[in-house]
Amino acid sequence: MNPMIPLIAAIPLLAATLLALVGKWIPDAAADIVGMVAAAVPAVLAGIVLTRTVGRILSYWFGGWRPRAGDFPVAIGWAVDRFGAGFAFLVLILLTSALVYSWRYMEADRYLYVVLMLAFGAAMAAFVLSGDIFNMFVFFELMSVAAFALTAYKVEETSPLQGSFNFAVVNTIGAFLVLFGIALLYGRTGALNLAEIGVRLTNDGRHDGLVIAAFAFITCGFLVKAACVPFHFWLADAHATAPAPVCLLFSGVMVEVGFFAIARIYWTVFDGVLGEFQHPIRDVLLGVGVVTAITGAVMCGLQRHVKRLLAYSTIAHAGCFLIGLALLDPSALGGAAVYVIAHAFAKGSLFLVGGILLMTRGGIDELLLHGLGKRLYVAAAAWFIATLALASPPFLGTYTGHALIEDSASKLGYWWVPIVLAFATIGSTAAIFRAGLRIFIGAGAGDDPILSQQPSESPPPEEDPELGIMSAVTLLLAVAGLLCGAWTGLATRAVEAAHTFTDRLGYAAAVLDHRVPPPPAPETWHTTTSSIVWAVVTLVGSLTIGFGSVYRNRWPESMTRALDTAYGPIRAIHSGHVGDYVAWLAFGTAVIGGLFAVTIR
Amino acid sequence: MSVLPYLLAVFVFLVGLYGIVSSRNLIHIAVCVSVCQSGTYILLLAIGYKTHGTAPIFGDIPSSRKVVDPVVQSLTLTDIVVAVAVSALILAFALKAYEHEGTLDPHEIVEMKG
Amino acid sequence: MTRSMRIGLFLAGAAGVGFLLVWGVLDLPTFGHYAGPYGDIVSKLTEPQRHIANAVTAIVFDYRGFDTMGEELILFSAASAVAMLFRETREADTKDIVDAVRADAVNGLGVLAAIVTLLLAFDVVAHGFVTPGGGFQGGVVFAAAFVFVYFTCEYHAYLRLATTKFAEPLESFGAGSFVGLGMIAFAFGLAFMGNFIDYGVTGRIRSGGSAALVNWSSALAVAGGFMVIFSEYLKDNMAARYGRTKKVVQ
Amino acid sequence: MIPLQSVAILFVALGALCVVLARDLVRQALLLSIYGFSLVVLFVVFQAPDVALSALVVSGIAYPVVLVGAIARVAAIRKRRPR
Repeated sequence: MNPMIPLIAAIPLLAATLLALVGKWIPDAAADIVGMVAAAVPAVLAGIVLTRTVGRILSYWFGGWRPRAGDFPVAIGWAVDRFGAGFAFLVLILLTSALVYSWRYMEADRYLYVVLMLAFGAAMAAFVLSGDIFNMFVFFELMSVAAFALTAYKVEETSPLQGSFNFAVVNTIGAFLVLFGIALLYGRTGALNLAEIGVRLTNDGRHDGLVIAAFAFITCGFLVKAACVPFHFWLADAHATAPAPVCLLFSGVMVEVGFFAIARIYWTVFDGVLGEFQHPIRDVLLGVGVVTAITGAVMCGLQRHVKRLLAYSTIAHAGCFLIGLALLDPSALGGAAVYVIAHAFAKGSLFLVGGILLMTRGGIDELLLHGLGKRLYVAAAAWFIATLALASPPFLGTYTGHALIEDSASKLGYWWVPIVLAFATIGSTAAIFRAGLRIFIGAGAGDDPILSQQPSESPPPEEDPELGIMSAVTLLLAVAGLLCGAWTGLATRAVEAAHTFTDRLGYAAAVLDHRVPPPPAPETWHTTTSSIVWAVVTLVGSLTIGFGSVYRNRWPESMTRALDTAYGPIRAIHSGHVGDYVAWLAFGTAVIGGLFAVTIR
Repeated sequence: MSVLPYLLAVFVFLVGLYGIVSSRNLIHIAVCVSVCQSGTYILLLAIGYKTHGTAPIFGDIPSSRKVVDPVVQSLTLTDIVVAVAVSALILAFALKAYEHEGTLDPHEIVEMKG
Repeated sequence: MTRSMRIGLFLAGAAGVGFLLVWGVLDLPTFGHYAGPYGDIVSKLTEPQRHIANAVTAIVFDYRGFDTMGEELILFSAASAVAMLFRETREADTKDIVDAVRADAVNGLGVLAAIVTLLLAFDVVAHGFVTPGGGFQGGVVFAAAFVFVYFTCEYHAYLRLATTKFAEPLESFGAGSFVGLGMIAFAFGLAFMGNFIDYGVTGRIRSGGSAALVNWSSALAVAGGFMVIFSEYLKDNMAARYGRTKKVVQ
Repeated sequence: MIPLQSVAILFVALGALCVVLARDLVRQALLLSIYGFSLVVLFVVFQAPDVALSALVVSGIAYPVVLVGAIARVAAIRKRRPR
């Protein structure tokens, strides 16, 4: 057993508690340094572990309770595969970047901010490495509690406490749904280890109400975290309230943790017993993904609050991730994984630019910032590079992810998937491009009647901010996001890893019988013509529509009015009322669960 | 009759949800969240119960005695701590919202929509 | 959305969720007929393997001790977050507030009650492996002893005893030592949270090996965490009542 | 199922309903404690003394202090704010 595995989570957690112990008496700079080290060291460990997971699953048993081959696991075990280690690596890299960026960004009680960030990052890393369903739940809650707290960090400046409150209530209820699912599974199988539950469910073979309800509740509970329609409402509120470096983690990895959880639990637990119902499950999840992608893209175009705009863009991309996952195909899943990586870097960079705007210009409203970003050259460069990365241009940014998902979809007969991906990408990227043109170039009109007005955060702009480190991190992330797509080796490795990830029997053999599963066949990258065509379409579409919408004042008045009327209902649904959100949560769970109930017989 | 404890868990959970949806007060919502959560305790403990089983403490009973499942009890203990922590946090948000907006009505604290 | 629309939407959803839940629970083993192996296996193991009489605490602090570590960290994060949210009201703001119960009998009883409660807390923690109880329950009772002082004596006396200067480090130390104990096992060449102390005799206070240390550190973390939460709420309350909060909108 | 369990179940169900339907905060705080104690009884008859003890300290100490603190705070601010 490799002691590096638990240290990935233990180091940041220990550092968080120590920092809380001495934080009052040490200077802020020391707290920052401790935080960065405590995030960077486990990042390196996760990287090392990642290199050791080639075609293998490393298990780790806490307290030394390693069961003998074939015995019942009585304690908590982690099972680290490529995806898990890679995801933990991504989380810790982003955590380190966020903490480096915060060096100059955060003010009061900095040590508490660092403490909560470390707990947040460590919880996500632990969550993706865990192989025990209740252990996953515990770290899911730790991640949520730290996230709730972080949204409210700048409590004096961001008066909309709405964001934190709605976030906390909706996500807590999502966690209850997961817990109900866990309880049902425990009642049937009497086990908590994912592999053991999977084996027992498959041997039992019943796919009755219990299994369907458990699957529905666990899926819907995690879809709340993954911000899928109709569970997505909290996300925009939380992002608009949270500090920029926290948003980086929210959009970059926290939302994706929800998808990771669904994928992990589906392929270790339900794949056996529900395997023959792949078709209905695929169709239901695809439906949710499509609705999410379209809603996110449409709502994104209506925002002028930059962080809220980026949040809706995350929802649009979340829909695309769900489509990649829903195809239930290793190649599409690998595509979703590289897509997540490229998106995390690019979107993170955009949020960090938002933070720079808040700090130097004292505002986050696109229209109010019109032309005010002209002299922020590095930030502007980062913004446009990241926009390009999200537009999925050929062989850059999110392209490889898109291509893998699209190819696998057309192989499975879902010819319309590329259209949805293109719509979501164009809709969201056009809005980001539009905001960039307005803020950094000063293009177009300073008014747009369609965009919804939000109370803007208005911290006093700092007189002489030192932007060096902040700009460097921002630019670095943007470039990383763009280059991800150029590295096709990453995509092929992700597909190989996805083969291991989706191999239920291999996982069970590795965890319960300590056998090494056969390594997946090596993959090669095939560029298809259609993927390049679609990449050009999304790129050109994003840029044209983004450019066009800057000049909305030159559009015919009747068209603007018609658009405004058409957007009325969807705007009204996003009401900001926590009761509405919970009502939608119940309704969405009923619809998704009901569809599973009707189709899985 | 023998499914009554399970149905109780479902009932408590749904009642709590109803309270959240229909509420006009943030503190009331925080309390309803904790009611919702108690539904999960009940379900867990009901699953692990054994007729005529005793508590899983072997101090003065022979280890061959039939005992109820200790695992669900430990899960519930964890769940309870989580519930208190989350409730304290949600209440703190509610208080802060009150301080800023001067109201506890979820309808009136809405500043962002659309 | 109007309130009635919201409730209508919810009732439609709740009907579906309720149907799913009932459909699911009806397929569970009948109440009273727990079937799964996990609990039975662990019940048989705790005494021979770990010399712990109380199977629940054995699971909480040993077999699934790692979950409990996560749980203490949740409490730790929540307490830090509450402290962060109420940071506008500092202890200085409530320094010269006099909020006292002026009755000797009540004061005396309060102190007595506080002492008894403290002893009870230690008892609950110490006997966690033998009787129901353990770090969590004892920790809350420990924090409650301090609240007694507030209710029966004076706010200031409470503040002096349960000052955040004491409670916050206690909490962080507890949560930290939990993680630390996990790592100490590495020094003995064991796995994270492995047991490195002999198990003692079943039924005695000192049984359970290093799970006993874990029990105590969780008691510290819980006591500290709840003291922080209680203090912050009371402090904030005092400041609001006696007009020292700076920020009141409108 | 023994009769005691049925009674406890009935109490918990009624308690949950009362807590949720009470719109007055003080009344709700009181009802929450009573509901908490009904849960304690239920856990005892489910043979879960550890959980019952936790529920006892939580509903007897933690929730009341936090909740009453919150309600008192709201009342204090409301009193000071001219309306």
